[in-house]
Amino acid sequence: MLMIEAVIKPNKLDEVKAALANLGILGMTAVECKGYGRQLGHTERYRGAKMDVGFVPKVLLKICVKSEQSQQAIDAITIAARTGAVGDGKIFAYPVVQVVRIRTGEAGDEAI
Amino acid sequence: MLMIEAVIKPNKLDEVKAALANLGILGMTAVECKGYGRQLGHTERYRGAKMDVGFVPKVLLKICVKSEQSQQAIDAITIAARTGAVGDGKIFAYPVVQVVRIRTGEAGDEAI
Amino acid sequence: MLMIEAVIKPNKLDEVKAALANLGILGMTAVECKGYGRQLGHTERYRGAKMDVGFVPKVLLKICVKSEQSQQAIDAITIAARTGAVGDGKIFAYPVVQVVRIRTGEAGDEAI
Amino acid sequence: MLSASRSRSWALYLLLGAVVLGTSSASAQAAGLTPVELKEPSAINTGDTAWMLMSSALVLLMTGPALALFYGGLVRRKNVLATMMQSFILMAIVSVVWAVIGYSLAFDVGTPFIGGVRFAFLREVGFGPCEYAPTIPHTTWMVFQLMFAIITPALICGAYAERMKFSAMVLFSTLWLVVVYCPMAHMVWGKGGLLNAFLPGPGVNSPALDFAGGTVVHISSGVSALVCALVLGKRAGFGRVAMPPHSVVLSFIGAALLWVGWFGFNGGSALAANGLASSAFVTTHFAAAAATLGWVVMEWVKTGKPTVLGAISGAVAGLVVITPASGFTTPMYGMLMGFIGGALCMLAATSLKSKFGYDDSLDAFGVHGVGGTLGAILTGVFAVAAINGKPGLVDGNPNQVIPQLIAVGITWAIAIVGSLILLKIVDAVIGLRVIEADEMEGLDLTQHGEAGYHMEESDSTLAWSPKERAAAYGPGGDEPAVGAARLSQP
Amino acid sequence: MLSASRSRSWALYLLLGAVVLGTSSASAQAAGLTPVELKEPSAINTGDTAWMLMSSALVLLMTGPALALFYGGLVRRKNVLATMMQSFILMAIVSVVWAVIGYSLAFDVGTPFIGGVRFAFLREVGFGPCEYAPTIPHTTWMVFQLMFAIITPALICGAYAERMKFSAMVLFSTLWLVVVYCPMAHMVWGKGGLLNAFLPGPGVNSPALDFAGGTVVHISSGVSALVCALVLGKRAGFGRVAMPPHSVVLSFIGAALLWVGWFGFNGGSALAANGLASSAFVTTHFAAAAATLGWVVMEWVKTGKPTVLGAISGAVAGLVVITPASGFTTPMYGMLMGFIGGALCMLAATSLKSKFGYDDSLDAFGVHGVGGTLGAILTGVFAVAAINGKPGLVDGNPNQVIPQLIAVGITWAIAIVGSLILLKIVDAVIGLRVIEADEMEGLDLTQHGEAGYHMEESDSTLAWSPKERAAAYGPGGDEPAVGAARLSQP
Amino acid sequence: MLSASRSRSWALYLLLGAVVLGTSSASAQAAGLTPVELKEPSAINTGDTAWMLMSSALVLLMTGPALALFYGGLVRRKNVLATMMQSFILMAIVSVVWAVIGYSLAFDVGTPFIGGVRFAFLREVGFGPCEYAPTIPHTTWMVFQLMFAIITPALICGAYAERMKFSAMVLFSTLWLVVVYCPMAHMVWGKGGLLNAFLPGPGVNSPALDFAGGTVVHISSGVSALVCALVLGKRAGFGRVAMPPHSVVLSFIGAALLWVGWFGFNGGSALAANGLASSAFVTTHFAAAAATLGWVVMEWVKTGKPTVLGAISGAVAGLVVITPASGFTTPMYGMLMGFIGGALCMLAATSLKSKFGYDDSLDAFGVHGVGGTLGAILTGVFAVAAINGKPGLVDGNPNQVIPQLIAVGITWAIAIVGSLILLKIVDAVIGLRVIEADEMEGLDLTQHGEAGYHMEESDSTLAWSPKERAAAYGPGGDEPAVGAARLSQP
Ligand SMILES: Nc1ncnc2c1ncn2[C@@H]1O[C@H](COP(=O)(O)OP(=O)(O)O)[C@@H](O)[C@H]1O
Ligand SMILES: Nc1ncnc2c1ncn2[C@@H]1O[C@H](COP(=O)(O)OP(=O)(O)O)[C@@H](O)[C@H]1O
Ligand SMILES: Nc1ncnc2c1ncn2[C@@H]1O[C@H](COP(=O)(O)OP(=O)(O)O)[C@@H](O)[C@H]1O
Repeated sequence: MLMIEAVIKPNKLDEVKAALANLGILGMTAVECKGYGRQLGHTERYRGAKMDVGFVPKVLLKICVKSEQSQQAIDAITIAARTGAVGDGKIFAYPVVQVVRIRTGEAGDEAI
Repeated sequence: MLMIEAVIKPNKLDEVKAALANLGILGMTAVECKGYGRQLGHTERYRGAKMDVGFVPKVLLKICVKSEQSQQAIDAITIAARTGAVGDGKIFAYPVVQVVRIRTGEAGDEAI
Repeated sequence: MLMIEAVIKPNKLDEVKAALANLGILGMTAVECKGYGRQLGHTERYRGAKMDVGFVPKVLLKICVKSEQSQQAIDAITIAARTGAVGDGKIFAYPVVQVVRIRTGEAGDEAI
Repeated sequence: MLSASRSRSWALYLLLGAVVLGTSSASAQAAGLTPVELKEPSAINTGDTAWMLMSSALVLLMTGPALALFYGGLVRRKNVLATMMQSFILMAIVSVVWAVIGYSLAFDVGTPFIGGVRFAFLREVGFGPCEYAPTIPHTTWMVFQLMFAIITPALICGAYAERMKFSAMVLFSTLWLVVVYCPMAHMVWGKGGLLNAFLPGPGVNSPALDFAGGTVVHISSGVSALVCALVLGKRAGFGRVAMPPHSVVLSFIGAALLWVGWFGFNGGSALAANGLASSAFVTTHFAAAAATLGWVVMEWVKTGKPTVLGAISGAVAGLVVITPASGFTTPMYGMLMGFIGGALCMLAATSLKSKFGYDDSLDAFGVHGVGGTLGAILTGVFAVAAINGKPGLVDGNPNQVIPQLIAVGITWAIAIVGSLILLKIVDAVIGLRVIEADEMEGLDLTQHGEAGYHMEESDSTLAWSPKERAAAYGPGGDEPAVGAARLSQP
Repeated sequence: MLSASRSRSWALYLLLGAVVLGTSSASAQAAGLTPVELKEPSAINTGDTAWMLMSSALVLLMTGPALALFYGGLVRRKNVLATMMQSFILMAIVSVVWAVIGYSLAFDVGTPFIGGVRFAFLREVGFGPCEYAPTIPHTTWMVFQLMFAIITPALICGAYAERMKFSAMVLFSTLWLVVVYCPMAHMVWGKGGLLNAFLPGPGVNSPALDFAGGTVVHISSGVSALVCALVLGKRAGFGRVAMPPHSVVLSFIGAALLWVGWFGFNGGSALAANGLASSAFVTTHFAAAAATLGWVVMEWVKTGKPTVLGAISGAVAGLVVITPASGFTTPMYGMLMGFIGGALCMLAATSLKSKFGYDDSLDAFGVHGVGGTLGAILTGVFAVAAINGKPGLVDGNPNQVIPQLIAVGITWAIAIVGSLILLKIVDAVIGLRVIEADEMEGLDLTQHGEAGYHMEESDSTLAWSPKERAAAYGPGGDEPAVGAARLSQP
Repeated sequence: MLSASRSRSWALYLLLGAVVLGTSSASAQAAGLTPVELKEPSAINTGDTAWMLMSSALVLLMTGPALALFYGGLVRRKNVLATMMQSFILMAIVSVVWAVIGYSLAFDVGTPFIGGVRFAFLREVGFGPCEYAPTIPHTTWMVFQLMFAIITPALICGAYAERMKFSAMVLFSTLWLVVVYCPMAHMVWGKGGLLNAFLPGPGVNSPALDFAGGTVVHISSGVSALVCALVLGKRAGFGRVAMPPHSVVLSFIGAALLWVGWFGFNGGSALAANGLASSAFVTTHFAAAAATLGWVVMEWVKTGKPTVLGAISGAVAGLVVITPASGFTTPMYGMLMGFIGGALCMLAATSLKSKFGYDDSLDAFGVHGVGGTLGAILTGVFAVAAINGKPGLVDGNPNQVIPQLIAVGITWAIAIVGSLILLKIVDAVIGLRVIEADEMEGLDLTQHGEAGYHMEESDSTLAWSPKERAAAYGPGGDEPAVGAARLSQP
């Protein structure tokens, strides 16, 4: 099993969810976060004082998938989240050694 | 060392914490998140317009434990977080190759 | 490639960012979180009722780095985030099997 | 004759009194009471009318948004809307009931305990003044009193916050208005009321001083709040999980607006823009100021830190304590009363609850019950004849304390008995509390289907479509695997 | 003569009327209309003045903060400031325009359609009273009317929220004030105005009853709002992504303050602190209360849950409906009108939009257009001569409904034509909508460079320095790799 | 004799003047000044009283909640409660000090610099009017003035926000009231005050025009704010980390309420509901409107974006500038003054601070110091005899500018010297600033043990029990391993 972590633009969340749903993947966990990277933050002004905000609001999406589905899922996210502009985000994947569904106690692929 | 990530119902946080405290595990990090999965979100209504909210508020708990304690911890969480209803959440575990306690620079099991 | 997760004091974020910038690392993702550990929370009082708040606000910083840079990065964070007081936080590192830059589709080290 | 009508009234009362009142007006006249006199519109004074219209607006402001914010800030995020809604729906319901029958029951003459039905549906409530307030339109007097009738049941909300069903709260408050508030208002302020010090009836009278509603508003609501807290029981998790106010900022706005609005509450109770109104205004202000210090100093000494919630709670406590006395005592005595009130309510709010173990969630009793009782008694102590013709203990008339104690006793009795009976009835009919799962999820979502805040950056909050769900989990895939109940209301 | 001046006025009107008005005053006198009489300061009544100054303050309170909060809470977090700003900037701009020319166009005599320029730059607006309000300073009357002129264009904001350019909104509102509001105010309230029931001109007159602005304020703004919604089109993502109010709590505060402020709006429209003011105050209150129940009961029945947003929307709807009738009908009829209004606006706000598919974001039309129209018509039904000398249908005068319908028709026509032309002009000159990328990022950041909230615990929000960026990514490293536009305004 | 009493007064002053004033009343009479006359209650006018009571309520509203919100929104989330608390505690403390001695020092006759003790403990402050305001109760006048005394030290809070100890702030403000405010109020408004233009003493007099407190309130607080900013030094991290307002939404509510409240501040300063009150009301409104535009236009031109914080700051600046002139100039001149004021304060708030490098956190000096000074001078320019009998430069009296400049100079001098001395004393006694660790953690937690918001969904905020801790970490396990101090106050 693999955990895929995708940092995406907040307004792409809908499309990414739809793309994953196409693959039958509905389980995921989303966390609001702040991204630092190539994409510039914005500037706010309070009484004339410029304020460069360094981060860009992002959503960190965590999706645990079966190993055999992982490439498919990564590709789907990549396509759905892409605008072609800087700041589209990144996908990270790492192996998970155990997954448990709390409700039933099932473990492994069953639990995803 | 293993990192355990548990997505649980927010109001189970107390019980999970207590269960882990029983095992002598007090260090952990909690993140508010939104869960998508089998459990239905809720419906809000504004001036009669129905609004299906897709996510359910969850807490993502990260607990790094020594390898030999990991099964114990996972079991404890599973039991403490369980209500038996859909949406109880999931536990993911993955190996961690290095842990450092920032204050002292200690590394490895010492640092947990 | 390694994912470094550092739980640090919120007001150390600036220094940690600067230290990483020194190494040429600008890409990262920050999440507000609540830390439980050795460091005591604070006490609030509402109409005389004492309320011990168990957690301490922390920032969880996720930085994906090339394997050869990981030790350097961990050391830099350790030094920058250290005050010497309890609650300085922890660093966890784990291997990442795949990284994709959504914008371009590049994968692996290129994508970081 | 009178005592006959009185005992009849008591009987009515125990039968929840709201129904058969058609004859009380007639019986009152039989008892020798002249009906409330109505006057010509020419008697209207524009300055007094301007002041009383503004005072009415200020007293409405006290309920919405002031009290709604004060209480709304003190609850947890998941209950903020439900708590504010309680104040708002009372602005609506009490108004309608007041027009239909409430005003008449309170201010028509009748028995010493409750008024008649002459003014039902606002009949005869017109442009000209009435005997109660001879220089302003009758409608102005009626609407000023209405604003008091609105805030009183709204104060009780603090006791049952975060766990009472909305429907139960609506039913309870409506009945409470008719069964507890209207009789209390009649006794203290209605012509011929049992405790009325200015327009007493010809029979038994125990003239209590209550300028702006220490008994009618604060004791009655505060004591009823205690009953509610006891009958409903504690919130789920009370004492085990922390329940900090979700926004002391909101409560602060509410408290500051309460302070400002109270100038209309107390200053307006002079019913004219004169020296007495000004005196009541000033006395009210100094009491609030001193009470703020009283509470803050106490907690600074006891716990080492002066808190913001303490400061604003102190101000409210001071305003409660001075309410009955504001038009009878001097500003300097008012300051003293405020300081005592702030310090005492601090003790009440912080120690009574934990000592007796009830969950008066937002201290409606600790502030309004305790402060109201204290104020009613101290009014008998600090009244000064130079202000409003009524001397108290410090002005050489120790006797005034007696009718004050009687009024306190009667108010406690009515509030306890009335609330207890009404709660039992409502519990039997529709149940008082939400189910525990709903309480955990919060009243905003379960009672009203809304959330107080949506602070997410992302617009994506839409749910999976049933089709998507079915494809992934199979049909019925969202049913609980082990048959447990879904955490949501039926 | 008169008809000549009238047709000239219509011609002016179609030419957006705002420019050449210098002669209308003269033509009015030629038509036999005496100019607005000014009186000696000695005629001033202090009570009336006190009430009218407070009423003016209350009506300003309705725009800022009340309406700003009501609307600001309903939008998404990323647009809260931009939405509140729309109300605030109108407090500034409308005031200046009013002093320069607006007041004169509305209240100087002129043609039946628009006033002259005698009062431009506030000339002759001094300490003494004027014919419109004979017991208060002319300045007080002028500023009371100004507060109405401020809130009217601010109400329209609800229709174009979350997508209109700030500059376009400023230009549109300014023109709208002169082209739609001033003529409407003149026709209904100006001496010699076409629809004026109290100071009619000597020629054609269709005396409509509009006590406090049902046509002038609510229909004109509500219908213009509909036009805006249709011309601007839907918000990006409308119907596809959820757009819940980001803070019903803010909206609640706004609604409660609107209720309180409306006492000045309607009660103040009596222009004195008398029985009529009190009657309008009371009628207003009961209408709001009943309308709250009307909306809540409807949705409780239809959807199973009474909502907080429903309750506060209902109150506002009731206040809208009663506005034209508040000084003509009784409190009990007011309650009836309120209940009908609350229930009907609930249907309008929940079903009209989805049926016709326009995006009146915050229901400016659903509440003010529908409620205003309903109120204007019902005023002809429920007017009672005993209140203000004007009988309606229920008082035996079915004829009053006709001029009410005429007034409604004229207002709809002017609002539709005026708004449509102005929107086209503004669109041509500077464009109405922000680009979609800006709409996604939110108006707060793109129009004003600010964010409504900074709730992070950490102070660390500073950006990488250009040097750091260059070192890591190479020079120009932050340029899009594939040439796509950056998500930000140019 | 007079000069003797004056030099004695100065000596007193330098000794922080607050203590031995018992003889000044006597010495005043020796100097030929009649004491403040008291009148019969029968002279009271109900309209004037209604207006002044409402004005008093409006001015209190300006401090709480308006100023508290305006400032509270501008600070970081971790300091919101502490900042709001500063306003609230002053509502309490200033009131008590005012009753005990402050009112007497300001408004009893005495020397040209400070009043006597005749009215200490509100003696002789009764139902009847006094010479200052002959148609309203003395108590009303006293409480109206009190509301000014409350807001003045509260304005200073903007300069030392986010870093001053609560105890130090309380002590400093209390002393400042007695040592700076009371003498200033006496000089400008007190009978026989040095600068009093209406009730001058028999000796030296420099009659400055200050209708509602440009010098007494705004310059005195604004300049003292500058001194505070300089003495306390910058906030930790100032210039290095971003410190955006945590909620411009709160500040918006505050600013709008300030605008409304200011009608009582300036309009009420006419002390009657007459043409002058109306004129001051109107002039105030137009100045605020024009100043909003002044600020917004300036920044739109300079930075390309009109901001919401700019608009509300502009409004406040305009209100400050017009304060001294509101009852002396016309609405159109008021508009001009407002526009100049808005534009100038924009420059002051955005460039002065960075140029001189001090940290006037919320621009108390930039708005109140600069705006107040500008307004005081421009009052001498734009005063028009037709309004209030006092001509200025534009009305052919260039001489009026001189006493305005003198008044400005005296106010600056007193504010600088007084604040400097008091800050040094307070620093010596209890220290001005919190320790840096507390500043980082925030004043809410460290000074008051509270948090402004608890927005988490979860109820779980309870700490580990000592037992659990001991089991996991061993006894004393929570002690710092390397001996560093815990990030929390001792
Ligand atoms: N090395 C990294 N580790 C963790 N998160 C990263 C890393 N690099 C980028 N990110 C996340 O990905 C987001 C997008 O990256 P950015 O450099 O702005 O654009 P792009 O991926 O299109 O070049 C960032 O805002 C940040 O949240
Ligand atoms: N594949 C997944 N990857 C990441 N998080 C998941 C995944 N599946 C479920 N979750 C998280 O677990 C929570 C509970 O899952 P859900 O399907 O609702 O209930 P259950 O686990 O009881 O079947 C979800 O709200 C989501 O946060
Ligand atoms: N085992 C763990 N797993 C996950 N997070 C942890 C763990 N232990 C500590 N943390 C995180 O690190 C933070 C600092 O730890 P703490 O014990 O307070 O201080 P220190 O690391 O200096 O001993 C905690 O607040 C928590 O967020």
